[in-house]
Amino acid sequence: MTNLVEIRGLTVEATTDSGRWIQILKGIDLDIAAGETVAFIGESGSGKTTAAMTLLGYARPGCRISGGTVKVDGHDMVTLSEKERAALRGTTVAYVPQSAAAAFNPAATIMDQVIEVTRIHRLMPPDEARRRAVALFRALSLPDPDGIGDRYPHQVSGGQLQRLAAAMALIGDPKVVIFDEPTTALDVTTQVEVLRAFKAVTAQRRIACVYVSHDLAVVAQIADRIMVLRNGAVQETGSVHDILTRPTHPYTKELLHAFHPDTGGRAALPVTDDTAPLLEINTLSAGYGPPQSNGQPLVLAVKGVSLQVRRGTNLGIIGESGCGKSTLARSIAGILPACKGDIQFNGKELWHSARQRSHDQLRDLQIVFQHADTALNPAKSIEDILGRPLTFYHGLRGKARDVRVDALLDMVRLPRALRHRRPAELSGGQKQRVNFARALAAEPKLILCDEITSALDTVVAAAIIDLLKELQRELGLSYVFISHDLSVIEAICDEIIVMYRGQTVETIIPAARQQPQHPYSKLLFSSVPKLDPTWLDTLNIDADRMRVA
Amino acid sequence: MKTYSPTGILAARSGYRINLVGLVSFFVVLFWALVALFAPYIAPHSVGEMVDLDYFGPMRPGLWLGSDYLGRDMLSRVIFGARYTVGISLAAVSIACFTGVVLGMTSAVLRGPVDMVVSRLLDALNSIPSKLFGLMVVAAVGSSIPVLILTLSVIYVPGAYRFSRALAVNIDTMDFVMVARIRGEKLPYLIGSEILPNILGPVLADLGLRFVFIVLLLSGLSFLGLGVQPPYADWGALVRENIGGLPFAAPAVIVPSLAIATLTISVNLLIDNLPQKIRDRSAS
Amino acid sequence: MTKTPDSWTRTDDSMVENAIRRGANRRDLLKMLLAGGMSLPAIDLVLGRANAAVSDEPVKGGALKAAGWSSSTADTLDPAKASLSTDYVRCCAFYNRLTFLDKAGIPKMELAKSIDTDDAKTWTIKLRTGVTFHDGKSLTADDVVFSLKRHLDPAVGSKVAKIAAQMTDIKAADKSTVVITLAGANADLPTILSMHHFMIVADGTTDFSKGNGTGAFICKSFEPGVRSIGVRNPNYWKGGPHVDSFEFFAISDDNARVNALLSGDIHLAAAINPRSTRLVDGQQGFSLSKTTSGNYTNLNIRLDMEPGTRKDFVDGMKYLVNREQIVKSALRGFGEVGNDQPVSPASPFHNAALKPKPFDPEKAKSLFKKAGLLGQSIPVITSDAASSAIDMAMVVQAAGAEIGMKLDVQRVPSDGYWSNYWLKAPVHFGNINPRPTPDILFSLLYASEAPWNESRYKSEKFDKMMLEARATLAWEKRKELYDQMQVMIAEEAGTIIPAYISNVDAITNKLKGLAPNPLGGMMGYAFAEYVWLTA
Amino acid sequence: MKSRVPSLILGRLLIALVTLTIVSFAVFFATTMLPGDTAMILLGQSATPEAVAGLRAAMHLDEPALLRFLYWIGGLFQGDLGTSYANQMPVTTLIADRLANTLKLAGLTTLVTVPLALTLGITAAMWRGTLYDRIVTIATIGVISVPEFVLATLAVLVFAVYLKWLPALSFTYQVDSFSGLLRVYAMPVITLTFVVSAQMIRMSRAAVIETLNTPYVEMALLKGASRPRMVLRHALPNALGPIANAVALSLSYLVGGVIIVETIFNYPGIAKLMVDGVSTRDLPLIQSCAMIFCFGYLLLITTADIVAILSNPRLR
Repeated sequence: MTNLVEIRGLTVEATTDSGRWIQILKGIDLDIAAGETVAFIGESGSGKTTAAMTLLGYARPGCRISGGTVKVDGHDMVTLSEKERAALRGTTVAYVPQSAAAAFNPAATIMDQVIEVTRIHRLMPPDEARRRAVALFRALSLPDPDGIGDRYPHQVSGGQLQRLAAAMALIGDPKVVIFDEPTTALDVTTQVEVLRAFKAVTAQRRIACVYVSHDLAVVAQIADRIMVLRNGAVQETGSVHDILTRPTHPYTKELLHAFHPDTGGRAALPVTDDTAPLLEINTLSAGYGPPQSNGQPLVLAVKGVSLQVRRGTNLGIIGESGCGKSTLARSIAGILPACKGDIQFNGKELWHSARQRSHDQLRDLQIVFQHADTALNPAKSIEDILGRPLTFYHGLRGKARDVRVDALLDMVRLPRALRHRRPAELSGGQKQRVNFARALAAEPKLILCDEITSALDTVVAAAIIDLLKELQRELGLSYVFISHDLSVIEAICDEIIVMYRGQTVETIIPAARQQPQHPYSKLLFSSVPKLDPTWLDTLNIDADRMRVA
Repeated sequence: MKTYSPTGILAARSGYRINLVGLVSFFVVLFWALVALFAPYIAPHSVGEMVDLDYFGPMRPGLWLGSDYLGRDMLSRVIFGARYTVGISLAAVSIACFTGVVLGMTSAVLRGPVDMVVSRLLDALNSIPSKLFGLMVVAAVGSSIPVLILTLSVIYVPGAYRFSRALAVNIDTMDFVMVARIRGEKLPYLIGSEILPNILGPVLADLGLRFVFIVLLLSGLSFLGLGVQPPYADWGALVRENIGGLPFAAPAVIVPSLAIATLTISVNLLIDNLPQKIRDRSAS
Repeated sequence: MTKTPDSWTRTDDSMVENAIRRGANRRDLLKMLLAGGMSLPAIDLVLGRANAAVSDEPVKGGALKAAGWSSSTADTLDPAKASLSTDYVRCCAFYNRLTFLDKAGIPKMELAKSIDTDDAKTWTIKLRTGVTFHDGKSLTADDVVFSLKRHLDPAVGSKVAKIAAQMTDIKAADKSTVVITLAGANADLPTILSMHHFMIVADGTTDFSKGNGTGAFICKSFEPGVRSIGVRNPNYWKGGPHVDSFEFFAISDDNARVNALLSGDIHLAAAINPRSTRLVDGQQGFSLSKTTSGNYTNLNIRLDMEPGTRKDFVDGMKYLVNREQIVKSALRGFGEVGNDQPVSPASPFHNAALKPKPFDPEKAKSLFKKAGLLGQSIPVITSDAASSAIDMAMVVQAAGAEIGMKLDVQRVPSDGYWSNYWLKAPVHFGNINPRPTPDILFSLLYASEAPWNESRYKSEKFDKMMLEARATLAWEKRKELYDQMQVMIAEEAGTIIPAYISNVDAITNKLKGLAPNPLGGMMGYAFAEYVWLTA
Repeated sequence: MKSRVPSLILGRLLIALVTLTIVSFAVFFATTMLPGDTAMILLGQSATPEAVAGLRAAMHLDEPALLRFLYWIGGLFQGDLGTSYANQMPVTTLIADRLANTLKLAGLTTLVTVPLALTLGITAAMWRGTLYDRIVTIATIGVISVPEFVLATLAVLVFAVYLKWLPALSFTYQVDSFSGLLRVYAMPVITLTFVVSAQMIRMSRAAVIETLNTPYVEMALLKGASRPRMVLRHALPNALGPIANAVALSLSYLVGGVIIVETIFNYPGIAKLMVDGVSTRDLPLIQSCAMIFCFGYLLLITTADIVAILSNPRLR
């Protein structure tokens, strides 16, 4: 049997600032048969996306394919001319990007972009292309398949865009489709729909797929075989079943282990009812836009939420994107002053706006943002980033400050040598640790963690959660943990609040093995992928119907 | 933006990547800076001395760059002109960019009424053509070097403001600014430590272009009577006063034109090709 | 001329001209010149020049275009307000005066048929008859009375109100006779009336934008600061100008003006920079018309302020000014060395016996030392506003530097110079336009109460002599008085007049009939009606 | 989704109006602060105290500045720009022809410059890093480094004096045919093209390069699109806002900044008119010209802002 894709001895190099070329893919061999789905799995920086892109004959700026062959449908993408490669892109090999929101041109209609492949390669007349596109929209179970193409990318949701990106890839009838982390940015409930749609369409057309992901559970639902990558080298290749049940390589084992986070390890709540709550919120409302005649903002994102956090305990807030959980965090932190309700912190009423809060109140309540990339000033060294709150809150300077910076780096398990680096030189996990260390530098009583693990790989995220737990034991902190990822929240929180459309629908205490009651909570909890390869096929919920309800 | 091939890299030993174009530009700028600094020691004649009975004289031994419209030594005049062109333009561009960038960042950080008022005022200022503004200033307060520098600065503040404000607004949306804000940081820290380092690159590139405009406007203003006092003259004024020699291809008009071109082009190429610290991720 | 063969001289040019006048045809001349060893292109050049010289018969027709050097929205067709050369040129084209000056500086009759007086105090002016304005109205004494009386009305803002003030009574004796009575005797009235401001306009005119006069051209369009176009007046009493139309505008940029001439866009570029002469000289088909009238740029030291109160300083400065070098470097030879007094060699009253001060830095140095000012920094205000003043300042400054006298030359904008610095700064430059008589110059510039007494020169003796000369009708006697007064100015006043500046107009050789005039360049601004264009 | 475009555009227009108001204040009071007495300057070398006082009264110069400002603003609203001090003509008459000339020159220059500059800028971005790109970039800086009076004079010397192809002066009334138009406008337009296009080239290049680095352009590449398609279909529409801004800034120069070109080609435009006004202290004229420049600038900038708003479908 001749394979559709044959990769032999593939190496890719990247240039460094000093102009040296270093190998980032170190000799990869892989065959993919027609209709087969192979998943590339590994942490970020493992080279999985780079490897997938070579199938298109493409290396990102600053990179080059330096050796080996990548035969796709008989053509060696490495040696073809740029023009010949362009002729195969979209028709033989197609690509579904990680973030469809960024990959759609904001200035053109969706339909124009979906059928662009047919225009570029003159595959069919525009009318026919449009009919085909609508059929694909329908097959991918997109709402309003006839009208959605006339909209602009910003007018449809992320999950829909991800499916539209798939339609864009499929319209040229490719033999191979590369899915580059297509569901990573989506809510779990949306992820289920998208995965189902992908699986159905590719199976029906017998398309060979490369599925790039760091999420083993997702991969388990969709792939036939798994290739595990680390540092540009293949660690292990095998069928899904083999990898899940008989992993041989240590890294694979680590990956699997990260999937069963240690929910224990936390003592039962040190229930001291006599102490007043650290944070208490009563009927808080907040939103965006200019105030209306009724005194409320134009868009009300949080509607009368009340909650309590006791000293030394953690509160989890879960919900899908747009449910108001981040807005809630921002109004607690005073970034977005609430329009109604009151916040009690450490026994005192807090001003709604951070500007009016006292120095001490600001210090005691820290917030850590989701994206360490934007939360760390790229122009400053780690030392400066960590040193500033020390100087600002505690007046530390010179030697004393240096000592404390080192202590903080130790605390978050980072080598001290990193202090002179800049954020761009760190990995995602390292950045998030720095981000967290900065909050610790203030020596706060409460830290608001806004989706701090969402952008991280499973293994890294698990490590961060472990770190948080450890620090809590040492420092007696409290966390408010905001996430859409149930496993993370379950791992660390004493109490979980489920938010839906700006309101709390349910409070769950994991230690009590309590099951969700509210239908939305049920959906949310059941949408979290399981490592079981049959999970997706046997799941009997209909997310779309649920959302309409 | 720069995708020069790695062959242009000269030295990696210093830990900085140095570009050949940048190096050459640096030496040209350095050359003019030294000329400006040591003008009195290297000029063969005094700047006002008439040494040639002819005018627009050709290059010849003793008068290496020919003579100007009054028969003065062009070499000496260009050497002294460097002082004014380099000095005034540098001072003006620094003041303009400093003021503009600080105001721009302040507006971006404070938003609201401050932004509104400053933006409108500077927009209004920007809408008055620069040469006419210069003319009005001369008419109102007369001409001297401080007035000249200040006028040139004022003219270019709105441009620097617009530019830096647009950049700063983008930076201001980043979470790290928000973190600093809810830490309780005040304006000077926010603009100086959080925003400025992140817009410095584009601001410098903009400064280079503005430098060119200031050098040119300086020559335009000398045309309106606002300029360096004779017998001294900046390069633009030298071109202007000797423009009559253009039909004869007199060195008196060509040399200062070339001087302007070499300086302005080098400043820009230098900024575009500043040495970059090598951050080698593979080394970690 | 650089393009002619070395052996070819002006005398040879005149030989060819003579041959043509005698009736030689082109073939004869070719033979003659080829025999003399000339190449064909060179011959063409010589023949062209000779032919041009010979064709001095006026030709009718053509559209004349000329460019002056300054114009603005303040341009006016009101003669009383005329202040720039551009205004004078237009006024000369559209209006007439009672008198005008010929090239020797002698007043000739224009609209006046005769001007008579017995005591130089009461003057009777007989007007020409049969002169009509452009709108068809005939010229009468009332028009003249109106035109002259306007200058006395402060609301008009006449530029010559001061001079006109001496006309205490102006009345029409009959339809064609005007009688003017002066406050005091003044023999120069016919010359005064030749000034451009005293152009005759129609009685009762308030709107001057039409340029309704008796002149050679009828105003077709006038846009202040842009241009004006006049067309031939078919009823012109002098018998009409040669050209069909006359367009005048200003090109303020020196090089642009010369380039416009060289590219054939205009026929005359007025007052070109001396340095541009080389460019025009080097081109075939163009020539220069040089007029040395009384225009001068002078260095003024106010005698009533430091450092001018120290006589030694003033004298020292007079020895420090290198007049020869100013003529050579700053004026490029287009000027004559001046002797520190305002009456130029173009005037019959010029005192040629008064020698210019020599350039003597050592003497200057000792005088400065005596004044106690050697080594001190003396500010000298200069500006582009006074022509060549900056270059002159450079020459004096360089000379001062040699002997250790530091002159701090301050260039100020030309805009506003005349109201802010001139007459005000202790040491500054001025620029004086030609005036037709010594009396006007003296009463304007040197009399104790003169409005523009640049150095604040005060001398009762001088004032008395001025009045005496004004009333003196005998030419010899006046000349004697004026000679003495010129010596007084040169020795006593603080005005250093290093040179009389030539006005150089560049013209295409197609333009004929242009001659110098003591009232200024472009034939005293009146060239349009006298010149003609050859094909 | 409700369209935000009308309210955004209205906002831009309001901002422009506010700026214009500030400008009118600034212009009026700045000009009245010019030293030198108008009456004295008008009378020139023959100003006597009586004559000056007479003229001042005749021109209402003796009234307080605030009152004159109100008169002036009132006049502006009725389209009356006042009467020129220098020659008693209505300023409207003085300006009308000059403004038309300025607009003609600006319009023609725009027609030449904008397509040229954008083509160069965009193609340089398209082939960035290549020899072509580097030549364009360096030539651009080189061109801006030459003073415009040198460019203009050189053009006259070459094309008018030596080659005699074109007239040295631009006589606007000689435009009676297309070739006449070319002859009259060729040199000023060429000179101005050099002056204003450099900035546009740089800015459009930078704006396109910025968008070329986005994921959707990479996506287009992975769909098999050619370079021109990536740039023209994907990068350019999203770079329209900054490009429009750069074009507007450059073009605003053409309204009031062309003194030198007007002087050298003797082109009767509005910039020279204002210079005249300053030297004769003709306040109504200066104020009117300044207002026209500011109005032109604001018009262009506001148009650019509106283009940016309209080109952004997220706001539609």
